[in-house]
Amino acid sequence: MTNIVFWFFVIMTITAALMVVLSKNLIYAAIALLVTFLGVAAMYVFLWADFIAGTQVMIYIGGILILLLFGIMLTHKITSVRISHTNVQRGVGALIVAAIFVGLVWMINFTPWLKVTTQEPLQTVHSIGTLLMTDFLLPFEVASVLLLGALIGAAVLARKET
Amino acid sequence: MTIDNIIQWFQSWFPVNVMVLFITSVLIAAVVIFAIMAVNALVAVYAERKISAFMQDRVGPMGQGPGLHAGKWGLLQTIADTIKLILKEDIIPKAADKKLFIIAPFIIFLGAFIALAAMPFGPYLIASDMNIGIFYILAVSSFGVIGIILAAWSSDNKWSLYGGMRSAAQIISYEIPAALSLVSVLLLTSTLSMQGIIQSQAGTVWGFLPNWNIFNNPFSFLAFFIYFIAGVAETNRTPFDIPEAESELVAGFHTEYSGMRWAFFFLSEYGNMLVVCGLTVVAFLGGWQSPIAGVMEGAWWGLFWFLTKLTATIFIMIWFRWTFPRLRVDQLMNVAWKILLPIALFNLFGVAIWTLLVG
Amino acid sequence: MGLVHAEEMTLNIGPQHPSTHGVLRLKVKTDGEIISEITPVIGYLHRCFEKHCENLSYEQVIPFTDRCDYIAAMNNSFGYVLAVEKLMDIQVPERVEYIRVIMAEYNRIASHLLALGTFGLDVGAYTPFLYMFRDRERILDLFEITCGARLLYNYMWVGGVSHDLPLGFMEASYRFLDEFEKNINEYHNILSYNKIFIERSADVGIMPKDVAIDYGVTGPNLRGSGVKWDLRKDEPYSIYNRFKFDVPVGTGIMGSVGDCWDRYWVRAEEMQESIKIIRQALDKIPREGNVHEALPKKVRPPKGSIYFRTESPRGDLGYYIISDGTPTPLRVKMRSPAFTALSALSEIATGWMLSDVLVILGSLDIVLGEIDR
Amino acid sequence: MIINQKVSDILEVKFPGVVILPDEPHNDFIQIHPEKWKEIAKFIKTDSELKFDSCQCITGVDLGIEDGLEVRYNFHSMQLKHKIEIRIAVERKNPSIPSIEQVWRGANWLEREVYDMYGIRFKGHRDLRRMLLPDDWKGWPLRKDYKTPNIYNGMKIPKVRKGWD
Repeated sequence: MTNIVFWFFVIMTITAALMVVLSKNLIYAAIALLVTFLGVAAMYVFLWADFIAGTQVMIYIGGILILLLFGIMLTHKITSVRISHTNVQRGVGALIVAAIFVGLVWMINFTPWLKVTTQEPLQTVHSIGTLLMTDFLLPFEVASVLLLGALIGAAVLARKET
Repeated sequence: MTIDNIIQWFQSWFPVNVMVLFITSVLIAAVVIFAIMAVNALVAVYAERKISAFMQDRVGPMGQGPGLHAGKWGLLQTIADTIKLILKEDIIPKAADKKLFIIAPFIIFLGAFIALAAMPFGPYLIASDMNIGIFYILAVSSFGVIGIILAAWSSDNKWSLYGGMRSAAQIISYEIPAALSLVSVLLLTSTLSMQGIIQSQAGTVWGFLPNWNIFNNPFSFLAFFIYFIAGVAETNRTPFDIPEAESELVAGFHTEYSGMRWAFFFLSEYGNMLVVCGLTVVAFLGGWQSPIAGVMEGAWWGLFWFLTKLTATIFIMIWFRWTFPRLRVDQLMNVAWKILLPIALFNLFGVAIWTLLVG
Repeated sequence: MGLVHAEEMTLNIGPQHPSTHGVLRLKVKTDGEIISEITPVIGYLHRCFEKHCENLSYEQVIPFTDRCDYIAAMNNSFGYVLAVEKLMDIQVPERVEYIRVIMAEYNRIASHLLALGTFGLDVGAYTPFLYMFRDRERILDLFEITCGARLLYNYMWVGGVSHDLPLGFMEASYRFLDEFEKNINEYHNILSYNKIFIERSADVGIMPKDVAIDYGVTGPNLRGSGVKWDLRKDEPYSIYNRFKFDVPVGTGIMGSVGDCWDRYWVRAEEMQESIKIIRQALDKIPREGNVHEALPKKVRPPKGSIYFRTESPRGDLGYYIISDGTPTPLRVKMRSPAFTALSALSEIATGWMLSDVLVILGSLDIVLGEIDR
Repeated sequence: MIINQKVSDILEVKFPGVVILPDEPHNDFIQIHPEKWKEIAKFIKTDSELKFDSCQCITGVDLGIEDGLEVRYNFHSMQLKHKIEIRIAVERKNPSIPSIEQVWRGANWLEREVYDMYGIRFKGHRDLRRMLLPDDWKGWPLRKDYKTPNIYNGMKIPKVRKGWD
């Protein structure tokens, strides 16, 4: 049963991701991106990382995607011009994509994955919280300082020069 | 009554493929949730009409008998409305982006619909009691914004676009104080599960008050108000109804919608009210806990208490709507960023210290 | 930074829009929510009032004046008949004078109630609107028992009024006034002192004194800007010099002088003053009298012209009547107060937000029937 | 009224020959020549003794096909609480008057309305368009010699007068 659902989500994610790249209409691409994000969240659920899945939905769909849509709508005329994008320099792009693909395959094949069957954790949030506050405190704080910097920078940029 | 329970129950009777069972039980849960939303909309619309009428010295819908009019005291008014909406012509403007125009109401609806999956209506009545229940609800309610933006953009109408822009800005802003005030609750309950949050509110505090989070300490008392105000803002209701603001934006993001699609906006507005009020009840008002510890407890009493509290909070929302004028868009942002957010942050800090010191 | 230029969007508010108070079209240029240019386009309701008047006899004009400002029909025909009477030098009976004042003041209250209620609607408050309609309804009931009409009365006649006060009018009036005075406090509680309402209207759309005078704005809009000018007091017509009442002016209690809240407040206070006038008139009115006594056989004013102003709920309502000695006027020009008030809109509302523009428009209390005539 | 005499006297001193002396004595208004109208307007608005700060009403008048057109201005002083009527006659053919739109801002719409109805051009008006009638309307409806057109924009104009006079 799980397999069928898993493959369903995999195919959904990949199809949607392809649509993001191939769709000529930016808004449609954004909607496809929404489905992609959902699929990725589903992947996290299959990895028993429900908290990460929730975070994925909250931040990527609730935040980033909305800002994207906002940006698309505000930067174009709404009435006359249809919003679209075209691909340029396909050859170079194909080369880079192929290189990345080969690199990824190589990495997946040669990474020593931890293959241990474990039980579903009962309380993921609790352990995530504990780990963030103990073992990974420094990265956590560094990340928050970085985000704070970004926040201040955005505020400075957005402020009108008077 | 989670989905897992239904599967087990089925399995004890019909030992068939687990996949079939899973799909059946999900469908059953979905139908139940849809029914709850529909009934809620029916009742709430009727209540809204009647309450507003009584507040305004009117009588509201007053049919004189079934058949011709809307039933005694207008009881059938909402049903008549629904039938009217279903029968109405479905107009799609020529310049609209047809595909998005069609799916947008359903995306908004989806936000409220799947959020209700984690809403505990009673001690055993929850579609799925997830580990991250409250977080899940906060996360999926953002679907609503996307639906609103799409509806606004695809209508190809300037008023709609204004409404969509305002709505997106508003909901994103108010999510922050709402989430922060919920986090202060999580500090007290130390769980994200909806049932867990409710269970941690059992018992009494100071001898007589129920141990609900709102009474737990002064900071969580404040957090309740922050969350409720932010919640009203997230449902786009007066005094925060600037995305639809009929005196300014005609009807905001749903200006171009008619018939059934418009009814879906309506349904999801009331569904969102249900989510926000449900979350308020769960997080602050003890969920299905009885107000007097040890009295009138049990599965059905739990449902009763939950619905009572839900009705009370929904009533307050309706009350707001018919009492207050509307804020301006920049004032709305000021309220979120300059008033609610600092208070919520301070509050979070306060709750943290309180939990450390008092326990 | 500074490279991205926001593109301005042209937005048509109206002619069909929930809060343009009629068929008004505002062509606005918007930069996001900020309105950078407003061009009112009027004339959608033009019914050739002035052209009609040239083809009608003097009495036939009265129903047309009613239809110009359909919210305050009594006041409009009041001004017209006073002008014609002045032209013909008619003295009307005492009782008629009192009845006219009572009706005009009642209609002033009814008009202000509508103005305040729809202003509340523009701000987004629905309930006060219906509260105010409840009381407006009772005034219309009084009109109905008097002359049978609820909106367009044709009550004021040259030289008299169409009907005498009916039986029970005085009792009903006193009863209504007693209850209405209490209800005004109710409005203040639900709307005037509401924090959100104050936030929305105070310090918004400020019309300074000199701008108001320069544009010829009159009535509550001018008084909201702090100018104590009321024709009933400063240039008393009819029998207004016999009554004691105050002229409320905007003082900027909640914000600055001349903001939307002040204009709102002046109207609310004026209702109190109108109650005072009605009470005094009801006390002093002669109990007997024939209201048709002074009706002229033929309304045919002598050659001449007159510009006569009265204080309508919206401001100085002027009639310029030119008579050439025939039964039809050569020219009737109506100086409509809402016309000048609307002409000031683009001056005071530019630079505010979209929501504010509609609030400012609502605070000016325009009636398109009168603007377009 | 005394104020009319006063204004008349002051104007006679300041702008000699501008006030048209009446044939028969009257005291309701003063009649003036249109030439220096804008300067006069500025003067009566600012002069400390007159201070007509509010332009109440501008009325266009057609006195009949033989007589000419006239524009009548009603001014009022909010500070000194007095009022005055000023009349300016113009000829029927190609009528024009200096605009006072830049003196009293309220005169803007009022002048546009007069232009709309009588076709009197206000020289110096910055935005002289039709006010109440549609922009493509032909003719000046309130003139006595105005003939109602039969067709407007391809639509027939009905002229049923049954049940009227």
